Amino acid sequence: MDTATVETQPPRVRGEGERPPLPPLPPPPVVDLGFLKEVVEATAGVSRLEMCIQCGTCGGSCPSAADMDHTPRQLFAMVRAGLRDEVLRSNTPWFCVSCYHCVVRCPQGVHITDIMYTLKSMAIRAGYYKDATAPDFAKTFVYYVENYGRSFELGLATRFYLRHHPLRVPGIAPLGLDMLVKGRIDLTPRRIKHMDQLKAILARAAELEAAQ
Amino acid sequence: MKYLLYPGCSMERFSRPYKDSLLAICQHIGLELEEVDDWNCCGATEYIAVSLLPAYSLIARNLALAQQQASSGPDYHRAGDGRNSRGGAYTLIAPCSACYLNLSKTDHYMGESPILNEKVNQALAAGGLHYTPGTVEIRHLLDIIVNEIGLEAVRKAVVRPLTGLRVAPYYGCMTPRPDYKKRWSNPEYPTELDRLLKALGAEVVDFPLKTHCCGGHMTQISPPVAYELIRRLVHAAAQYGADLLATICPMCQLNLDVYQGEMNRYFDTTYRMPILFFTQLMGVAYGLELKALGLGQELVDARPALAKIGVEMPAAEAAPARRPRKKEGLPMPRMPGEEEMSHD
Amino acid sequence: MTDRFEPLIIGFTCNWCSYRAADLAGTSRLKYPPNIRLIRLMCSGRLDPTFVLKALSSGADGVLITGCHPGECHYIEQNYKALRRYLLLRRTLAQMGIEPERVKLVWASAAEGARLAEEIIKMVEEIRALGPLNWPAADGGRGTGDGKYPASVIHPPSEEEVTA
Amino acid sequence: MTERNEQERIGVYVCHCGTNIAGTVDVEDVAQWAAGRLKHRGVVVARDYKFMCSSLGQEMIEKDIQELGLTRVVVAACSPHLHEQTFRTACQRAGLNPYLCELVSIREQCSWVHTDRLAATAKAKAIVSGGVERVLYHEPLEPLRVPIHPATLVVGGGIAGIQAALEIADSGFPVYLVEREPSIGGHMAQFDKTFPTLDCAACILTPKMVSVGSHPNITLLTWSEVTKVDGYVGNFTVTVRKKARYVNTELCTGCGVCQEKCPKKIVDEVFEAGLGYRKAIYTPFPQAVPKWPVIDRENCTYFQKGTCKACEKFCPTGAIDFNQEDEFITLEVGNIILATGYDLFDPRRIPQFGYGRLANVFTSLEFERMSNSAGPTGGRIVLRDGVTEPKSVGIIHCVGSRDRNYNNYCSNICCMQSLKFAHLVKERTGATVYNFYIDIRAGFKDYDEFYQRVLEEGILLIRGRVAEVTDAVRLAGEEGKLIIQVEDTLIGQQRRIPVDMVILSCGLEPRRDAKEVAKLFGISCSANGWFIERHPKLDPVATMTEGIFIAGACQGPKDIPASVAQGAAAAARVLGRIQQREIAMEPIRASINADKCSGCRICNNLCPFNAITFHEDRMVSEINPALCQGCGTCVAACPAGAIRGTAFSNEQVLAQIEGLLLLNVDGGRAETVVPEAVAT
Repeated sequence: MDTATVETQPPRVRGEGERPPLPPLPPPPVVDLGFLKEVVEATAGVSRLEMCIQCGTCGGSCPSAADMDHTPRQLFAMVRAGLRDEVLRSNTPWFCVSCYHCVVRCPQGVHITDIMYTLKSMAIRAGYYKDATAPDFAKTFVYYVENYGRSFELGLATRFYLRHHPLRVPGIAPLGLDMLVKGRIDLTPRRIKHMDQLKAILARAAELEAAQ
Repeated sequence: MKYLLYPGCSMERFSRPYKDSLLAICQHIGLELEEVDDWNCCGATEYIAVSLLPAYSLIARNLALAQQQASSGPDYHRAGDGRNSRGGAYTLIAPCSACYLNLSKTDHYMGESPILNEKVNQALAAGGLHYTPGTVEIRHLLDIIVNEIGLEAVRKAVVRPLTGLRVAPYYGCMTPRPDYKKRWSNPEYPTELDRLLKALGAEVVDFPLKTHCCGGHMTQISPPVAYELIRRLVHAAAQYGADLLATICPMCQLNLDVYQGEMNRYFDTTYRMPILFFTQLMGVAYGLELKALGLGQELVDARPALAKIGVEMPAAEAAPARRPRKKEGLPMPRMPGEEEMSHD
Repeated sequence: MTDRFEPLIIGFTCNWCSYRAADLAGTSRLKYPPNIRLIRLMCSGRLDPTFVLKALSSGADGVLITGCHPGECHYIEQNYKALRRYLLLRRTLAQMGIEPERVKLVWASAAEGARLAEEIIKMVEEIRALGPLNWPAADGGRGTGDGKYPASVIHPPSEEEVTA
Repeated sequence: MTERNEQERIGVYVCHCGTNIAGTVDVEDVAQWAAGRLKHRGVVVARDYKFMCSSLGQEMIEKDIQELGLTRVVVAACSPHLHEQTFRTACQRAGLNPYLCELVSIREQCSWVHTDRLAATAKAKAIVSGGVERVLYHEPLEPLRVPIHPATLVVGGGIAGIQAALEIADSGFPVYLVEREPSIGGHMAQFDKTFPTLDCAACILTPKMVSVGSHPNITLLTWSEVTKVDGYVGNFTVTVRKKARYVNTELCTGCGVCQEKCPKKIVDEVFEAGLGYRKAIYTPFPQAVPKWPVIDRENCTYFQKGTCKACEKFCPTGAIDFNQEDEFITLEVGNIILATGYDLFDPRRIPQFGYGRLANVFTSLEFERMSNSAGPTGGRIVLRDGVTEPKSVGIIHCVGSRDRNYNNYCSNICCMQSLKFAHLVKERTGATVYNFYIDIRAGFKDYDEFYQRVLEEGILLIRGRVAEVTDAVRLAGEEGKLIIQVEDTLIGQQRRIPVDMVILSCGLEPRRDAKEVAKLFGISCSANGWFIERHPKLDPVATMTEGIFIAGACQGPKDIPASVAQGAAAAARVLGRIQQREIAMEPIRASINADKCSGCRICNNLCPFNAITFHEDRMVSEINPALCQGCGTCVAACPAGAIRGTAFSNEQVLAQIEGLLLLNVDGGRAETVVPEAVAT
């Protein structure tokens, strides 16, 4: 050990003999304590997410809690803890059926459904979801709206099913046939008159959102 | 006096019976409706998950169009008409729950957040439009019938009371909740549809799952999740001895009716719970022509239920009922009142 | 420091309700702008309209009168008398060419610290929008008529400024 | 500038209040500024000090008064409602009339509500300046001495009211105890066991009730309500409506034959919480005090149909009197204690818990009655059918409490009550018991020990607020049960727990008529509807209105020990007053200068206390200082300026306005001031 090395060592504790340096500490877990604020700010209206008292009313009320990676309550605790990646990878927001039961029952008035929408769009942007079914359904839906101004069930169903549940198409097809027989499905999409106007509005909105 | 109508995409085709029957009963009771010209999709629950501002702008275009159309003439219904002074917000009827919620939510948040209001209007300006939050009041058709037309008037118009028909009133989620304007008697346990059905003479089941979820878009994304939700509802309706279930939302009707067969196949069950729109039942009670009400277009045959009150539909009108693959084996014990619907 | 106009508001409070609401706002650490200075009276019924005119003529840009909610007066019904005087006073102000909005009556119970704070915030903004008061009549008092002094004085002057 | 007395020597004292004031306001600067810029107004000394209310701070003021010959004192510190008395007393000790001291608030109204240090300091200077101007017009006063009537009115005969009444009566002073129901006892009389010791409520309450009923110093007025309150501290005149009992209490022996013979049976919504029955002539429970029954007119066959009179026929002493009428009596009292209690939250407002729809969902009060051995089931814990013992019971905490949709406060008693229920169910039925909680709050003496005991008994605690209670089955095994759906937050999973019985631990709410009662007695309610105490920590049983005290749950949710403590505390406050024989009051009164009075009589109709009389002979009005309450409305109305309001004179208020607007700076050379704005 040459003198130069000794000098760069931390100062010795008084009264102790010379000791070898301590090994380096492992890095702390990756947390993003600004995540809560980010989620709150990205949600329209007043989310009150910071008011959660972890009582579990949401998780108890949720019709699809059984299929979620985390209950909504756990997800909010994770948002608070700054576990950004785990939150955006969780399937929980994608299993939210927008039933608003938790919203009206929440004793703290947290706008849970709107927070789920926020987390969904954050997850899409981050490209973090592991199962693309739900995001793709949303995107397919958006495709029809952006091109026709209306949703189109048949197109939506076929486009989406062929991609995600090709094996289920034969099972579902008779159902579609039934609908056709009953006159409940259009074969071609309908387009609104002023599609150009809608496109202009959506384009401007997208610009404004990107600017944020 | 006219009411503005925002029908929504579902009403155009797959929930055509809803539109047909609502137009029929509105014509019958003299409620004049006028569609918002060139309306576009409300985005359902999908658009907002992809991007926020475009979603609100998409919805706001409809509000702006409604505002423009209503302010062009004097004879559109406004809030407070007939009760307080004139000059309130223009009434816009949205019979679909998702549309109702999305339109209400956009109006509410634009009013609550000046930033959102400004941005949405910047986007609308690109299409030459503008919307001032609060100028349009979004209301569900059920709300209009119960609170504007009034149950007394409904009762008077009944010529074929639904006496003896046990109906489970089903509201679904997005109409009574989150209820920004506190229009409904309760977001958990509303009574508007219950009271309306009673006025039609039906025997109303105190349906505990009346505002529980029908599965929403889960039929597309994760069918097993949706089937489970459909099973719960159909089972509870059967448990409570309902002859049929009345809905106020196209999505609920679609999931419970069209996917009931798929659900039966998935769980190997034999539920046969007819799902009708409340407007169809109103039309039946008003004595309107059954075909004009879109009856017979449902996938789970409603004939046995309606036969109970002496309403006969020509056989040709009804498509053959789909049968479950297997008939044996019930995962659930038989509930009181379930017998009469499992004979099919 | 900005060039923004800082109005000066005198607030009259009732010993039993709104003064305690102001105390509650304090104990709850609510925040409102420092443009208001409060005076305690035993009751809003004690408010002599002269007090308001005195405040306006001496440099205040607005006056906030507060009292117990109707029916909750500590002295049974004296707040109704305050209401009557207030309405009359606003008419008088209008006749003098002063915006009647410069004087405002707000009910606030002892429990409504948050409400009082909100009303103060609102009033400061409203008076700010109205701009400084140009007291029209020479009242024989001092420092009036120019519309500037001392309405915009939030800081009292320092010794140097006066001697400079 | 108004004329002032040139000889006054003023001392200004600015308090730091630790960092409470000094953290936002530059107190040193304020003191220096006052000394320099207000010296022309008579300020001879200005000091700042860490805690002005401390004995050292007070001594500093006293020393200055004596050594510098101060004639006026301004203290800039906290609210006068806190420390005005402290500084007045300090002045008095130094030989200065206490009313020559002015306390201005730069804490509640300045440092605590502002953040900008410059602006807050500036405002504090203005406030001090207002105080200096005002104090110049103060005059030496003597407090008003008001005699205290030795009798006390206690409203509400629950445990808090009973305790207060007994404490005062035992000290030898007369008490009127007014109770709305036919018997005293309140909610406590409905309970079976009391936490945490599990002693029987009746065993500890009945002796107290009997003492009240037989106490020579207590006049018990049950089946009665206060309808009017006149006067003020020391001398209240209270009107009480004694509702007709239709029973002559002179003759009635309380034998109970009438109740036996009465053919009309109705559900008792009050004492039995809807779980049991009573007759049309009834005492709510056998140990009722007083023992005399009442006839419930709305349900009595004779009153409704004109025939029956079974009670009259069988009464051995001829005590039934169908001709009785309501009676109004007036009481003279010196002090009033309100102990009006609480109402139970109505769980029908939360439809997803199923109360009212699902038979075997019970409220906490229903369960109290059920578990009471004198109750409708004789203490057996059974389902609504009255027979079946439950094999599993779910107890839901926080029903209607800690919930923004209903009441945002914690109802304080429910955790312990729910644990008590769990114990009773376990002990009597051996059923499986689940408690669903958000947090267990067991923070008082022996409470946590009780929690430990219940855990030992094998009660299953699930941390999670219940989402819904339903009979809509989803899984096998749920048939015929009530299913409690909840997220078990400690395992992060949604669970469905089938049980036979659900008990809703409902929160406590202010009485439905609390607002009207508050108005009647001239006190206020908080935003949640509870009566407001004078100070949340330091004066919990007094109110803003002199002579009116509050005790028990009418002030906020409270259990029995706390209610008893408050009842006793209120009694102690009243006894102190009575023993003083008189009370010193703020000498805030109006008086008319007969020389200036024009006899216009405008003031005559303004006074709600009828303190102003007009003397036809002299054509002047006069104010009776004993009746005047000092509101000052007449002062403001007198066109001749003949009425003077002590302590709030026109001169004082006008001077304070000038001071607040800084017209007095540098003795009035303020025109040279350069306007300066600041961002807030």
